[in-house]
Amino acid sequence: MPTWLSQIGRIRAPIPAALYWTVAAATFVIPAAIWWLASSSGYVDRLFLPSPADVAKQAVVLAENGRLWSDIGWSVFRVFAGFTLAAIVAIPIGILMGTYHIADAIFEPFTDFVRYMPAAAFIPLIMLYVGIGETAKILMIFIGTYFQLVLLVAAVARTVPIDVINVAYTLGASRRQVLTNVVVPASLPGLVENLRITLGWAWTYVIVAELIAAQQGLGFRIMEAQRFLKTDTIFLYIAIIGLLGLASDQIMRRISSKTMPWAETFDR
Amino acid sequence: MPTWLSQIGRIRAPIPAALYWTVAAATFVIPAAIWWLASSSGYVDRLFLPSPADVAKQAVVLAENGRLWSDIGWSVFRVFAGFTLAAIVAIPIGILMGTYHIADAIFEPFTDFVRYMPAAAFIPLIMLYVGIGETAKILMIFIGTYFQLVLLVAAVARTVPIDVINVAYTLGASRRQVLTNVVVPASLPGLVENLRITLGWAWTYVIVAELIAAQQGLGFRIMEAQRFLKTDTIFLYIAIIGLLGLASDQIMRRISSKTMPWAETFDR
Amino acid sequence: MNLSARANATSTESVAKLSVRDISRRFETRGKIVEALKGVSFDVPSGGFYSIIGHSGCGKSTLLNIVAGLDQATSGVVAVDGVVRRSPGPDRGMVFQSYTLFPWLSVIENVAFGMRMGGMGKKERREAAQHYVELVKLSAFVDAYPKELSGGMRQRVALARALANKPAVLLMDEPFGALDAETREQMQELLLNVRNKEFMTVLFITHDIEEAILLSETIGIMAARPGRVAHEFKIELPYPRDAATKVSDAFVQNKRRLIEVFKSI
Amino acid sequence: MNLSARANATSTESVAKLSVRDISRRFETRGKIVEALKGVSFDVPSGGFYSIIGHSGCGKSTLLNIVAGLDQATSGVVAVDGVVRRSPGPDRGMVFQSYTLFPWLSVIENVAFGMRMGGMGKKERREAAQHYVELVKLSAFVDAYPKELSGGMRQRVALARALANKPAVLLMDEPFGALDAETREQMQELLLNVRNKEFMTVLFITHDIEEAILLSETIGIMAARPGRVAHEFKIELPYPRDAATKVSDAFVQNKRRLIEVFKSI
Amino acid sequence: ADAPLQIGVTIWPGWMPWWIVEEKGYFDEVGVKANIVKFKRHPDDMSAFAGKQLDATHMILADVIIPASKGVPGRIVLITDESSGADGIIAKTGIDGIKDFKGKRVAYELGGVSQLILMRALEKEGLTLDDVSSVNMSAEDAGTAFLAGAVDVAVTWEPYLSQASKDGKGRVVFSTADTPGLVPDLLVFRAETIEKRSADVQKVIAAWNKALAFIKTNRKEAVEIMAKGAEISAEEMEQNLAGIKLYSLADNVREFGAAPDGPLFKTADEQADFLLKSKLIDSKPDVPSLVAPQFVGAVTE
Ligand SMILES: Nc1ncnc2c1ncn2[C@@H]1O[C@H](COP(=O)(O)OP(=O)(O)OP(=O)(O)O)[C@@H](O)[C@H]1O
Ligand SMILES: Nc1ncnc2c1ncn2[C@@H]1O[C@H](COP(=O)(O)OP(=O)(O)OP(=O)(O)O)[C@@H](O)[C@H]1O
Ligand SMILES: [Mg+2]
Ligand SMILES: [Mg+2]
Repeated sequence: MPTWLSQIGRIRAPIPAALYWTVAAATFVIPAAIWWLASSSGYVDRLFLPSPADVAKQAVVLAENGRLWSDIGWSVFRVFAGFTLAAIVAIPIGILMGTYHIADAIFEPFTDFVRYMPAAAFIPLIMLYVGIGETAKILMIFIGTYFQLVLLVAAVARTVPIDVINVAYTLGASRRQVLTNVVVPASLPGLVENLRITLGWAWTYVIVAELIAAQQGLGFRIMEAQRFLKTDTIFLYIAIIGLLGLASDQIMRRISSKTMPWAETFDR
Repeated sequence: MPTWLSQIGRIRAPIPAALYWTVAAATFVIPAAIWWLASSSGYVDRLFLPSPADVAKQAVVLAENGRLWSDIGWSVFRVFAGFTLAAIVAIPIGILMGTYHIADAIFEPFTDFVRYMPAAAFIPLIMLYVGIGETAKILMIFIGTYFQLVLLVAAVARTVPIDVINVAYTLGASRRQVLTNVVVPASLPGLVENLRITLGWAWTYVIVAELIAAQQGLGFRIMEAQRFLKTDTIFLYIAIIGLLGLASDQIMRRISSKTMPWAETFDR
Repeated sequence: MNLSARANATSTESVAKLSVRDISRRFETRGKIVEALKGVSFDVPSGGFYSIIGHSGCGKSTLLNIVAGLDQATSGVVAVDGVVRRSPGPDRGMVFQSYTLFPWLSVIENVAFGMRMGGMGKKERREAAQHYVELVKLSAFVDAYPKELSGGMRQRVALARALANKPAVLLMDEPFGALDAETREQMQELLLNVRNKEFMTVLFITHDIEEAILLSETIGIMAARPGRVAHEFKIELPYPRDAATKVSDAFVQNKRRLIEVFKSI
Repeated sequence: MNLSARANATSTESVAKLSVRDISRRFETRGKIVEALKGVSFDVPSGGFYSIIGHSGCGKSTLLNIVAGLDQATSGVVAVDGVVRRSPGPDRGMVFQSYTLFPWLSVIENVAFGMRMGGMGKKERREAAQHYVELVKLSAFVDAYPKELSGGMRQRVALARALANKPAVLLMDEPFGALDAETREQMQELLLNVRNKEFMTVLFITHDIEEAILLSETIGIMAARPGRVAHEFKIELPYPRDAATKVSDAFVQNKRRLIEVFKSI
Repeated sequence: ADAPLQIGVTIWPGWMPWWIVEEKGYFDEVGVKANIVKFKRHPDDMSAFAGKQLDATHMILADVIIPASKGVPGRIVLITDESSGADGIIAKTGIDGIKDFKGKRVAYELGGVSQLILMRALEKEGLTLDDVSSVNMSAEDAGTAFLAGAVDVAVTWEPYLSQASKDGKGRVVFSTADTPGLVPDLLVFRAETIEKRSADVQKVIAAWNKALAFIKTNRKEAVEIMAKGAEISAEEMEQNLAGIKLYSLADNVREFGAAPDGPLFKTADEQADFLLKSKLIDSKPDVPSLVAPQFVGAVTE
């Protein structure tokens, strides 16, 4: 029995990278194959499930006329801007919430109130106050992301062991220094993981954001395609969103394992 | 200087419950006062910012004709069902993902791919396969919640210290027992916290879910009100969603601090 | 697993309870290589008591982890009753250097954990656990959670938990490090008693030379860089032993010899 | 904070470096009350070395935490130079019972942490830290992360980190618990030396009676339920002391007397 | 000195000529600064309009009347087109006519054009909304739901109508082709824009006319431009256009008539009554004040 086989059933045991990626690839290939079979067998209505060939053809068309690239560019820009903004605001506030009880009192209940509200319901107010330009779209993504992210950051900051904080005090760290030199680095691995997860949330808001007078973008194009029953375009764009997300996920994982060699995680 | 005052600036130091709730209440009262001033001063268009009185009047009307209660009932049911389903599926899978590298390979990359996709884009497929009944709405909330929750659960399961797992092994726990008797209870506080956070996420999908042929529900009523520019109803219903969320948040917090006396957290 | 086991076990004529065969362990982190163990071999007969002493960082904990099946050797094998063991099991109970209690279980539940895993009934295991909690003098804290205990108390709970599980081989990594002299003596006697009654085989790490002599049949002296057993030292003292043994002439002689050997390494 | 300090400090005529005044600490968890400390008072003069010994769970760590300002006494005060201290600060450095290193910092960065907080420049503090890393014999591991160290190595890093910060009062909770005899002796000598040079005042918890005698001027013997200082024991041995002191007649006499007193409690 | 006029538009074949205006630069040609701002969901452009973010947007009559009762001042300046088969009711094979709708699940958008069309259809057979089982969905979702077999009847638009017929899933039993004048699509400006920048409004209409003229003279290229804008093929665009009747200036003049007696006023008045009766508005606005007929008149001169 090869050793990697015995590793599979072991808790926390790493498996060979080759095996990992083979299995991971299979989880994409198998659904793709089922898709291909289902659409080519005619068992499922083409209208709901276009064939891979149709989607590929559509991809070529849109790539050639350049629309694909501009849509990707705009959506990536909006998501990135909204998400970055949310992170910039949520990280300090979340860390304060997880560290000071008074900050918790100030932010937590109100956040808990607002975060349940459907972001789309804010569209009219957003249009009223910031108009219908790019700011509005970025703000939409910000709203959709911030309230969730801030709670996750607070949850991470709360898990920093009190012992580590205490040690820093006895070494002369001021409260401010404990915050910046202990709570922040100790939260970092959890923080990066949660940023990674929340980036996905930000992307799911691209459609809502592009409801607001978008002239282009992945979400806009999906809605337009829906209007005209262009299922192949819809599938193409959804897949592109997935792939963009997958890529950003992998990049964030790489960065986090490279920059935090001290963290105890199992690597890929 | 009263001791509670000196506690405020201390990291992780609890503040008196009375102070906590006073501050928390202020974070609601102050925006409410600003709202009242803004709407009564006429500085902001009534169409976008109805006065508290208007909203209250609308609340009375809808409460009396019973529509408010049926809307709340339906939406709570849908969110609760979709969320519970998501939790039931996500918790075991997430724990496996955080525990076995092979489960990570099977679920993580594919989840990372799907979770970026806008849930609303799945509406046509949902209608094709499950129709337009309650199942469709519940499934929508499930899709919106599951992919995020499963990653959070996996992240929590990954933080269970390897030492604790190892101890269990040397005490004769089988791999299965380690999973159920060590990984699960050790993950529990983090799990409950993340369920609490994701419940909010589930609520934000109520509008999307009720796009699918709803005849009633909070999300439905918001959209209807938007169609007829009934801003007071929109405000009322958004506030109700927020209050429902706030209440469920507090309940979950209570449950978690009551059932897990061993966890190291700062209490309210 | 059994196949290769036989082959590997041939070198031990009369099968030892625990055989450690040519264990090496190399850590590679960020390009740097630490040779934590190199070619460590020894046997502990059934019912034997083998202690390991050695300087801080020489590889003792690493070795114990490998024996427990919690870490994988770069090369070499560990066998119990001649059967190669690569993964952890209840046959090798362990008390860790940093007492790792289950924070969500009370003292008595921590002690009863192994029995619960073994499928023992609730009442039965509570009674059995109660017994061990008393042995480690924590009766007043049966229902306390780990976060409410002092360092020494936690260490004793960990000890009770390992003993209560009655492992064939007991692995202990400085189990008495955080205890005061008196409690330590009590625990040493407890260990001697339990081992006698249950006929456990013990592999024990300590920094306390007197403790090693009092408890062991054989002491393995480890040297560092790379970690290896540099010398084996037999203690010629009859069992049963107790605290009084420590003032016997034979004990003092053994101590003097051991210190000499230790220093020479 | 200064106001009440004066009032409280009046009882100490010649102001002690560290005064502990009538400290009580009660834990309430799930209805149960544990009286961990009750009316603990003692003084440590400037440059003094005060050790606390006592059975496991008698309240030593709780006391040290209160002195450090990390836990709040139910009643009573702690004063440094006659000024009441309620929160932690660099004047009271601490080595914890469970060595808590910063996992994201390498050994040298851990040791240099206090200096970094104090605003010392990068090059300067690295040099100073290097010195302490050498003193605890970890030069080969300057850039290792805590997870790559053995238990004893971590404890030494924690020691170096506290020493490097040159606190006026050094609080140590069983700092040498995980060390082998030889390393322990080296660390004891290191501590004696550093204290001499830097004129630190030390409050020290240990389980090792010999260690207490070797290092201390005064030993407070704590009794449990409720935790209190039952007896203070002066060690009449001249400084400077070193490992050789342990074989002197005076040492042996002190030890015999101390053990007697300890047993009588 | 004036900011560009912001003209909101949702995706509707009758409003596609704006794509030609953009492509051909007609705004520049007539000398007005204006932008076409695309919205996906109809309520969103109305919100933007009400929030003063847009100077103009496209609406149906109900959209003008409902906000008017709330004090949002919109003025109809132009009828762009009329749905003439582009909106319709599609029923499953086996449902032969409107009278068979009784008790069936019918998907339509509450309060939208769909409801209007459905009510008009039911009226013809002496039925009301209470006779059917209502399923609330946007026109697209209704179409999708029908194609997915989730509902028996759907009020939807092109290309869902022809797609369903083509697939043999059902047939169009009623459409706007049966109700001339029922659903005029309108270009509506904010009252203050009309007041302050009436010359610019006039130029916008002129640009629109240029587009219409271009469609007439260069139909093939025009359709291609519009198809490209909508990301569909020229054939599909043609199919979409088949369901609407673009209103020429002459058509507009006829509909506006001699205010306040023109056919448009009459239709608007009827709809206001209908909305009031359906309790969708609380009070009936002054209909003639919602129309700004001067622009249509001016162009003909
Ligand atoms: N958070 C807590 N909640 C409840 N009881 C506590 C808590 N912390 C400590 N105690 C109790 O206080 C007493 C003293 O604990 P402490 O840790 O000070 O003992 P110690 O003298 O340091 O013991 P050791 O030598 O074993 O480390 C113990 O009985 C312990 O159970
Ligand atoms: N995860 C790791 N990565 C790299 N090096 C490691 C790791 N774990 C242990 N080491 C190294 O292996 C050597 C042996 O460590 P080990 O913990 O076995 O020592 P030990 O004998 O138990 O020491 P102590 O008595 O101080 O507990 C040390 O030099 C340590 O730095
Ligand atoms: Mg060790
Ligand atoms: Mg202690």
